[in-house]
Amino acid sequence: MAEAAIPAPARRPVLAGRVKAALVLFGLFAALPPVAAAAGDPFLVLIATRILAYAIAAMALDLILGFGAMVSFGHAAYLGFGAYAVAILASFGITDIFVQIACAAGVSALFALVTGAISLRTRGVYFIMITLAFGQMAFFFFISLSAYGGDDGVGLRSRSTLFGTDLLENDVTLFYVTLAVLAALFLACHRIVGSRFGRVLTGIRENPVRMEAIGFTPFRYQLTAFVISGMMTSVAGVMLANQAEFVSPAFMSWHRSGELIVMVVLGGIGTLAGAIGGAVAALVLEEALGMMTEHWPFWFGLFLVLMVLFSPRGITGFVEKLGRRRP
Amino acid sequence: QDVPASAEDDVLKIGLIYTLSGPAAALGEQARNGFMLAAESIGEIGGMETEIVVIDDEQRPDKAADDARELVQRENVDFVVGPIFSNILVAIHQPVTETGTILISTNAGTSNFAGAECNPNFFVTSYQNDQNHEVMGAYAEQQGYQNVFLMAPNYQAGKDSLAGFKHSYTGGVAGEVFTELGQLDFSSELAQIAAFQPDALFTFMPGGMGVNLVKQYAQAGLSGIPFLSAFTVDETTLPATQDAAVGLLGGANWAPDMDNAANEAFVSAYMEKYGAVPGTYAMQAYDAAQLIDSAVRKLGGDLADRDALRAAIKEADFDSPRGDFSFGVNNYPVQDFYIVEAVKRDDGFYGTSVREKIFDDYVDTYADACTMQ
Amino acid sequence: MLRVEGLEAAYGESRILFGVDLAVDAGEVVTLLGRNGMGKTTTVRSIFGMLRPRAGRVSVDGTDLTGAEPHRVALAGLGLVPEGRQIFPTLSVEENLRATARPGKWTLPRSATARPGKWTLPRIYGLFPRLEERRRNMGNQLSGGEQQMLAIGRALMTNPRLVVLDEATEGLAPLIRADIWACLERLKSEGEAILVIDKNVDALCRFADRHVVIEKGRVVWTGTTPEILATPEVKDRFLHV
Amino acid sequence: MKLEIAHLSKSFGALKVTDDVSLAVAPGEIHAIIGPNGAGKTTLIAQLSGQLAPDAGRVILDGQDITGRSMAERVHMGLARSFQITQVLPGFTVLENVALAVQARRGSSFRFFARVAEEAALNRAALDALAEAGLDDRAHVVARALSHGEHRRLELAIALATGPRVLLLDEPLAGVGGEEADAFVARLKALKGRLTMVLIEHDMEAVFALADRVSVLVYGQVIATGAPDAVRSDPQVRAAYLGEEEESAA
Amino acid sequence: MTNLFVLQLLNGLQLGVLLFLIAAGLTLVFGIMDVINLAHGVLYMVGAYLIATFAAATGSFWWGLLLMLPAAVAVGLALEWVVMRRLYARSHLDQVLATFGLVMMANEVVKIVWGVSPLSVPLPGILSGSVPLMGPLQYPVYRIAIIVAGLAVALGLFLMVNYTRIGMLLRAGATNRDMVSALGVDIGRLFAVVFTLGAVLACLAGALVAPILSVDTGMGESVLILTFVVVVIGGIGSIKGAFLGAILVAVVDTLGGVFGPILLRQVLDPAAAGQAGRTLAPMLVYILMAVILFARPAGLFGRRG
Ligand SMILES: Nc1ncnc2c1ncn2[C@@H]1O[C@H](COP(=O)(O)OP(=O)(O)OP(=O)(O)O)[C@@H](O)[C@H]1O
Ligand SMILES: Nc1ncnc2c1ncn2[C@@H]1O[C@H](COP(=O)(O)OP(=O)(O)OP(=O)(O)O)[C@@H](O)[C@H]1O
Ligand SMILES: [Mg+2]
Ligand SMILES: [Mg+2]
Repeated sequence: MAEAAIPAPARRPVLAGRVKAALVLFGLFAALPPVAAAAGDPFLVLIATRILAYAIAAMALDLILGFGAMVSFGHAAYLGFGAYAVAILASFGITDIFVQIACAAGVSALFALVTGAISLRTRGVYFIMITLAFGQMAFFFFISLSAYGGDDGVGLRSRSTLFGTDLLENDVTLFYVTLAVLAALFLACHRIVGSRFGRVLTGIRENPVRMEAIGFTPFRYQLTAFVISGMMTSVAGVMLANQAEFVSPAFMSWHRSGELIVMVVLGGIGTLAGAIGGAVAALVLEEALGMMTEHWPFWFGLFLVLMVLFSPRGITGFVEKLGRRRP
Repeated sequence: QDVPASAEDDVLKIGLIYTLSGPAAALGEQARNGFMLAAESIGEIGGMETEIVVIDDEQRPDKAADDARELVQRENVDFVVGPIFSNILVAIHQPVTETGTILISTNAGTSNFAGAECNPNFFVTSYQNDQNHEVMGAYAEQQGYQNVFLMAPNYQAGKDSLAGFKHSYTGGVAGEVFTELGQLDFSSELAQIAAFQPDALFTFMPGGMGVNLVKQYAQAGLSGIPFLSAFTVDETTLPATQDAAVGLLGGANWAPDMDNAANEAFVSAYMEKYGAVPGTYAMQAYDAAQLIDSAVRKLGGDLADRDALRAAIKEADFDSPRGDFSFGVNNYPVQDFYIVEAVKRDDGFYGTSVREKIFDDYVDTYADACTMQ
Repeated sequence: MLRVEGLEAAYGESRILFGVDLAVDAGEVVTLLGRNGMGKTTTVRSIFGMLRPRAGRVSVDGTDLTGAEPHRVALAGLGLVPEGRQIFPTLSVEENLRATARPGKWTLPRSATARPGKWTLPRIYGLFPRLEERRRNMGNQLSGGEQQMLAIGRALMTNPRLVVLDEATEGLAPLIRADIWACLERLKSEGEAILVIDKNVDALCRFADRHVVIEKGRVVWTGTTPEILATPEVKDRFLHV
Repeated sequence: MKLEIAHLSKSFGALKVTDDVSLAVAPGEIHAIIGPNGAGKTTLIAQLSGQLAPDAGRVILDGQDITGRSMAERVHMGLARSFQITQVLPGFTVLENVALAVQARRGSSFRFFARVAEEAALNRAALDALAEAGLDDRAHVVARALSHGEHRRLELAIALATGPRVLLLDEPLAGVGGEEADAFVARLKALKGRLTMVLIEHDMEAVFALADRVSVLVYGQVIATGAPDAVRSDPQVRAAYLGEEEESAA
Repeated sequence: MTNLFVLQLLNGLQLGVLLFLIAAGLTLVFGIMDVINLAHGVLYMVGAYLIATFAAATGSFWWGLLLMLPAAVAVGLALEWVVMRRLYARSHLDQVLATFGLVMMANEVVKIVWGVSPLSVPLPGILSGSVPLMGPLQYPVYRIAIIVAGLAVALGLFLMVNYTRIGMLLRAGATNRDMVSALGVDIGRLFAVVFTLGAVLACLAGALVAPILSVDTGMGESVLILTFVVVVIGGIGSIKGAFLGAILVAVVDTLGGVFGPILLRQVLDPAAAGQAGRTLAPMLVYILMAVILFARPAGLFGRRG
């Protein structure tokens, strides 16, 4: 027993380090509302809520992109499913957030199951493009939904209800609920990645032929992961709709899918905490640069280029390098 | 709760939300320039120290909703001015108006806010979206066309435009085509026009789409078929289409060559500052600044009394370059509409020119549904 | 012509070579021997600039090529048959042979006595008829052995003065393997220099001039063929054959 | 387990790579397949393992027709293979590579919560398999960093760790150095009788030391099958494959 | 109806050739060098802006075109030198991230340099008319010129990639740079040359469409996705595939938009058909791609793996 459970010496601390990084991040976030209030800028909380929602989506994408090498370029569709679940159900008077999440996740699971099954026939760039195709189909479908504003989208009359109360109308409550969702999903993803299932998924990323030859059918595992990721992303959509109090197909455009990929890669693929960090970094930078200069896209672009050139594993790589240098 | 915090201090804070990047950035820039021009020439708007925050909505409704909330909740602006696009308006309307902040749209004027959902905190200095299309419909009717080909991008404003046209046009429809939003090559649609040989084409193609359509229309040898449009041939697209557009007709509430003192002052100041002919986007934003100025001056800078503020705005006591201007019950303008024609001006620039007045003091068709007093 | 002095190399933080010295003179056949994982391939990669050495010197005909880009090393007259074949999978057999083919600017010293030492497509096909049969197959549609033949052919088509073969006979049928040995002997007789890594030490001993044995990244024994045959301990201790 | 091949055929375009091959491998037997490069040996293995679908013919495992079964299903029935061109998970450690193979046959892999790295049973079995391949001291090295010979040994360890009853070995000894090669031959010898094995190998010493029977495949056809000595002295085989050198090749 | 069909077919061909012209550079860089370059659309845009500038300065389309070419070479070389060469050995996703950054930078620079108003380029005089087809139908000469130019480029590329050593080396280098280098080829220089060629082709495509489309800051983005669709449908790395993919996408787009609703009307009532047609029209290209990839997971002419 003792000799069998030899821990992998090189990797263990790193993994644990990433969990720690995520915890630190969550802690910082949790401290934000009082700090913002003290600084006289309570609006920060609402911005931070949006960042958290994207962090959920980026992390969910990282689950398949980083660990399963499935680069989905249509993931914004699930954001849209989540957002529209809120808007459409609300128009029927169903405002309970749990019902909305359940519906969003259900629809997303179905969509992911069908499109995933088709997409998984392909690999690499073909996979990227076929997921884009399905994402675009969903996008155009919602554009044609004139009852919900079509291209223009619809505003929400009010936010979702939590246990029958309108607690979420309070920005701070919404923020903490979103943070709690993020933390819970992070934990779930973290366990999945370290589980038997996660190992199989990563193995398929590394070499599908080998995996098949030892008795795994890659398709099943990949599809399962794809569905899980889609469902999680739709939760981000639910939170986002509540934050924006507005829903439109713009949530589902390919630009958005691309931005999610950018967040994941920027954070360092295959590191859940990295994806969260990537989302935070990208959005904070966008906000900050936007405040400083009209030409912020230039500086943001420059940042991305420099990041790729000088820190191959994204922010995670950068932070870990710093950590190593200072023992 | 109803009164924003900054209403008490003596800085007048205005937030502008326009599309300043992407393919439609030219429209937003005109509007911003128009507003800034007025702000500069007035100096202190309403006699108060003025602070203007400019925001680029990137033509993304979700982002605009966020930005609008940020303007009212964080920046505590007294007025939000903008946007260009209807879908952006839909997105920012609630976050702005629900806090009691005044929203002045200088371009988008959707039907819902003109009718049942009209709002005391919401004013429009442009038009109700359908009106320019109705002008063209009336013109087509007047010309006795029997067979008009209709074309618009496949989104809400596009569908509204064709509905607006048909509102005042009773003749036949040769074909009705919805193109993809952002489409640049119209060869396929032009082929259909060529095949149907209609009496006229009516289209709504704002921004870059319009530029391409106009150029390709001439190249496809279709110049013989009258080209009626709204928001397609105007000062934002003419620099690109140039001669290809000359002679094409559009519906508008104003043209830069209108003959009145306010207009002359506006156009010459704009051309001097920005080296280009202003379009309606600039004119309407320019008016928004004048409107704010007139209302705030009336109140002597005291913005705390919202009812008084709304009433002062509604009086619309300023000289618009377009001449007659007043607000209807729904806070949408009551104004004249014209057929305008693209011309090469004497100064070498391209611009539109008034050809004929179609409607006088025209009230939009949704105003009846508005119960606001 | 090839001289390697004090070569040290590492992958990231793990050091693999600790000062390897090695020389191959024109027309000479030298073997590099050692067990799995001792650093043979690493040595080859360092020579070819595919891995930047940490220390030491690689020179060809006195020109310092330490850490030079691989193509400069190749242009100096070295041809590589890499470990694991590394065929271009998206090229056909013939394209694999032609893509990097080069006439070779040098004349082989003894070419007057032997046949003119120029490798051409027909000559390669003469050596490996199997390749001619498969000339339109894509690289990844070849059997393992065919890929190996192709890798050898590809290197010869660059008409090098020194061929480096890293386990070039792995997976080849005995008959073909014998052909390869015969071919190497012929190359040697044409004045070609050869550096060869292979586990068939006995076969190598029939025509190699000198042997270098490395263990854990260090040269632990060098000597001529008669010497290695006379000291069986070498094989026992370092090669375990 | 008994493995039968009946009238198997496979073509790539005009090329007949497997030409009506029929073979029966008796339970517990080591059956070597030798033949020139490109004769179709690897392709045959690919069809047996389910990686390639044959054009015609059947593959029968213990009386059960498995021709249409997927690769994974066959593994679960006890059929494992090693690859001629190494297929490992480069980013995994050596131990993880093998532990995955163990996991494949032990319990469901649709477990999302428990940490697999802490499953002692998996790691123990994996370490055992590594020890047999002489790689236990490299257990925590990332597979990418292995030398070629070590890669080859890992390839074997993975195949063994799936716990097969029929093992298809495609040139297991290629690239493996002297001592380890000997050890490996000894290990296969020890397994003899318990496992059915199909062995493809160009190392004749190993073939003749291990095989109960040898089949010779040339241009997709079996030209001879029989006891090693008989095959070895068959003039047709010598001409097509062995050449005269075989005796002295080590 | 037949008139329309013929015109639409011509339009499809023209659009297809144009798409191919843009996709050609992308196929080279992406399909053969295996580098995902999202900035390809930017290059297309830059080509259009360059010709707009030069044509305005010289007053002639042809001078503009002539001056645009060396400028495009410079842009391509600079981009390769500063950024791209550091990305060849990196993963696709790193390339996506970096070139995404480049797109943002470039769009902003274009905005700063040329402003946000669309620019226009006059049609060259001798190509400005239209030729009569049948009946009242006419077809613009310039579009015919584009078809001819596109076909020439297609042929040239096809020959280069499939029948020259450069093509072989590129394909070899894409899968194993080290090995090509170790066999004595300066792969760095080769890639630089080819990347530049791809960049010039993209610029050329942009320059050629400038007279019929407006030159604006969004043009690169809108074309990028469509170009990727073309390349993927055709099968990555296949010039032949890119060509057929381009024609296919274009024809489906032009014909489907017009005849789709007509066909739908056979099975649905007119209102529903109109609605369905409007919903489906923008999806057509994506549906086409999904169907093709479903049937042939590596595109029409792609090689698996
Ligand atoms: N890419 C790499 N990263 C890290 N370590 C490596 C890498 N490649 C090889 N090594 C290590 O370097 C050492 C020497 O490897 P090398 O390939 O030179 O051995 P070799 O003598 O050629 O062995 P073989 O006979 O098995 O081919 C080995 O311990 C191996 O694990
Ligand atoms: N996908 C394919 N398409 C076309 N031909 C192929 C394909 N795969 C293999 N071949 C050809 O089929 C023949 C048999 O290949 P196979 O790999 O089975 O040979 P092998 O007997 O294992 O040879 P070796 O001993 O060299 O490994 C070879 O000539 C090869 O070129
Ligand atoms: Mg080696
Ligand atoms: Mg084989």
